[in-house]
Amino acid sequence: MDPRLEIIDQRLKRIKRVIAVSGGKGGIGKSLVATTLALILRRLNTRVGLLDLDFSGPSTDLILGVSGIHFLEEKGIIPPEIYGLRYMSVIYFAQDNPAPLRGIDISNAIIELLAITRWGDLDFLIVDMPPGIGDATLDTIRLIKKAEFLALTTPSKVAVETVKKMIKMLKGLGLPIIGLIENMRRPKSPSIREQINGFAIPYLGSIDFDEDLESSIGDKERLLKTTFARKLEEIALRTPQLNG
Amino acid sequence: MDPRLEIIDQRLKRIKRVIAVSGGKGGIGKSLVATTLALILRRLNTRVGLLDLDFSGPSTDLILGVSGIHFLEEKGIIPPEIYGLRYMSVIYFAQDNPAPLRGIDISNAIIELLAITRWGDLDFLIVDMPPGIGDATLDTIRLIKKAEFLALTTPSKVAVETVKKMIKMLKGLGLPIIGLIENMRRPKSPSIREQINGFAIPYLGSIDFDEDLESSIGDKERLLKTTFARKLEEIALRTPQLNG
Amino acid sequence: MHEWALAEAVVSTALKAAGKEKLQEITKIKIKMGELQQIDPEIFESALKEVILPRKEVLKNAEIEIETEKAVFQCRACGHRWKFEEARKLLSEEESESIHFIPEISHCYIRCPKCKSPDFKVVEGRGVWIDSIEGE
Amino acid sequence: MHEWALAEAVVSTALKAAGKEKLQEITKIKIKMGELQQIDPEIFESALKEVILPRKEVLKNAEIEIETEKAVFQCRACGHRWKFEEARKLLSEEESESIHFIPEISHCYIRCPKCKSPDFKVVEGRGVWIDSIEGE
Ligand SMILES: Nc1ncnc2c1ncn2[C@@H]1O[C@H](COP(=O)(O)OP(=O)(O)O)[C@@H](O)[C@H]1O
Ligand SMILES: Nc1ncnc2c1ncn2[C@@H]1O[C@H](COP(=O)(O)OP(=O)(O)O)[C@@H](O)[C@H]1O
Ligand SMILES: [Mg+2]
Ligand SMILES: [Mg+2]
Ligand SMILES: [Mg+2]
Ligand SMILES: [Mg+2]
Ligand code: NI
Ligand code: NI
Ligand SMILES: [Zn+2]
Ligand SMILES: [Zn+2]
Repeated sequence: MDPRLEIIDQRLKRIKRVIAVSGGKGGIGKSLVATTLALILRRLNTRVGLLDLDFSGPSTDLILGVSGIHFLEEKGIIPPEIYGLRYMSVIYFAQDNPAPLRGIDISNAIIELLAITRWGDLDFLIVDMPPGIGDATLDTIRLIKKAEFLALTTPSKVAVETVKKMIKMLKGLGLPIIGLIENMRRPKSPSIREQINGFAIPYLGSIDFDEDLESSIGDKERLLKTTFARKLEEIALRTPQLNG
Repeated sequence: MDPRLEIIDQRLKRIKRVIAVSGGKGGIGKSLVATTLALILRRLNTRVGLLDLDFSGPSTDLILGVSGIHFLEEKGIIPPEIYGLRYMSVIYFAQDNPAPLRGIDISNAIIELLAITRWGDLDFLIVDMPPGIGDATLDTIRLIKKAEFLALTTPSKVAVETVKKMIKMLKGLGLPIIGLIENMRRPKSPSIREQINGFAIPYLGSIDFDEDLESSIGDKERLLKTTFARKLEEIALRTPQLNG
Repeated sequence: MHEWALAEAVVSTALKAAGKEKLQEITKIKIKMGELQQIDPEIFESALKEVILPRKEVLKNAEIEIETEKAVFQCRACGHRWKFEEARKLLSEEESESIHFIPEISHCYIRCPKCKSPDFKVVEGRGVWIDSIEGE
Repeated sequence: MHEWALAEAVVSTALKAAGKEKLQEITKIKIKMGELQQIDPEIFESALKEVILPRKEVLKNAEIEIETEKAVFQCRACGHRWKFEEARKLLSEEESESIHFIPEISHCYIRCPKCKSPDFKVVEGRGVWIDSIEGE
């Protein structure tokens, strides 16, 4: 018997909502949305955790601009507070080394992390998902039973087709999808609203391509002042599942 | 004994070069570079194959603008010719359904595909890699012994840090890296040349962000006329490993 | 007839193993075939014979035994086990055919009958493999 | 002391299993510990006792047996097998510590001694698991 599987529910018991920022495709802004959303919710005075599940390409630490931090060991792992977020990432263990983990290893590592991390009381745990619908997604579904999915796409055909597949899979399982955010819209972008018709999931809004976002990476204060962050906050504020 | 592992070398024997378009990060243009590079090499009158290894988010079919194609079964699978490219993708089997495969399944599916596909004589096999350095990357290394890696990044911090890790892993194994291409450069982008100093891999050149690229997806002729394609061709022409 | 490609793989592997073991002659090859791959043993055997023909020496008198193993799935989400036999009834011909080529494609078309999850293991009956080789 | 978190997991699992089997009392728990996790059995046992204390009923007389299993790696690239014992000598304290928390992190710090590949399996000696529970 694997005792880790048994304890995970208990570890997550005192978290009210778990929001998995997903989309299937890479490079659509999942990490930026997850990190910024966590900071926004924190500013709204909720208790927020941020879990980076992208072991191959962890990015939330770069976006927050943190390095060299360490967690506390106290009857498990206590995520350190970074700008008020209880923050957990594989970087504590992998540092800046490549993590060439196969799916089976990613699955095991996620189980281990969920079994030993003590989040405490949280209103939100924001999960930054890796691309794909492989081990990390299937384990999020299997192990984090209260996970709700925030679907992300860009207007690009390749992104839209990929998020459609992900939504189809989640719908087939009857899992809760908060809705879809369209990121990196440009003036000439075709409307994706129609393309996702028939999927019967809420279209939460769009965020324009923001020329200043990239240079704000690593600087929390600047990040929160970008048009990107302001637009995301608007969306969060009008989406019941996304505000305290 | 798994007979598939034994036959793969033989299936790839008549291919001169295998180029794995990689980068670790998603959304940096791997699929666009892989597809366009394949078309460019074909136009230069070389015999080219294109293999899409991104099972979760196959994109090369969308970029080429093909659908409903089928392969020939003749002592194995014969990849159909699409615009002169011998083309293989999971879409022949998965259609437009989500493919929620764990790493172990992806690994098995890749082995199966390599064991039964008969490429014939090729000058180049271009492989469109999925994001990450998991099963698909590790199996490309393990099974396609002559694979050479074309590393891709954008100027973004999150992409650069990820490609660095991938390069570190490939270097540690002594594998051939053709060089690095910087994609989606914008006027304000910081120079990444310095950031990859010390990695001792050739900087092959940069491709600007191209406003017209997105609308050319799905139209091979328009795609080849984009600034993106012209810049990629320049890079290919001055890189010995990338021209016939 | 992608069976031919698999047959070629089996023969190559057998010959290599014979070389390693310094066998002059292979007298018997025992092959297991997972049901999931949906290969007709007769078609497979004739493909094997066709592949062997031009490389007769070591294999000329080899007896070929092919055994099919029933395919069984187990759901990772709820633990339920079920047979491909059952699942197959719900598949279109095209879907079956895709699984015939790449057994993992089952994750695109088959769901756990109890909880609808695509997250299952093929616990038995996947692929084609060499169970044993006898020779002298 | 993340050992406490694992001990808590073991006890929860044992209690759940006892419930399922309708055991009034657990007399023995046999735990296996993979060497890769580098847990001191004494520390782990005292963590277990601390966890058990407030939930005495079912577990009050349970004998706890902890056995460590040596960790062995096998390279997927070249097939070579080697022991964590050997690999450990090359690790810094921080690297060992990271593997202590998440055994898969070994792929960041350990390479096949023969071919340098990070693509290996932990064939034995990973994790903490309950081997058996006895009771009545
Ligand atoms: N709205 C936006 N405007 C401009 N750039 C963006 C926007 N959203 C994301 N990006 C950029 O896109 C890239 C990918 O973002 P990231 O969050 O890492 O995506 P993912 O996590 O989905 O791979 C980053 O370089 C990021 O700066
Ligand atoms: N040079 C470029 N200029 C503009 N857009 C680009 C460029 N390269 C890629 N893109 C866009 O970036 C997105 C991701 O490209 P894609 O090839 O799918 O990346 P990957 O395969 O790495 O995930 C697509 O929407 C594509 O149109
Ligand atoms: Mg990300
Ligand atoms: Mg791609
Ligand atoms: Mg499976
Ligand atoms: Mg492993
Ligand atoms: Ni066939
Ligand atoms: Ni510890
Ligand atoms: Zn099930
Ligand atoms: Zn090795």
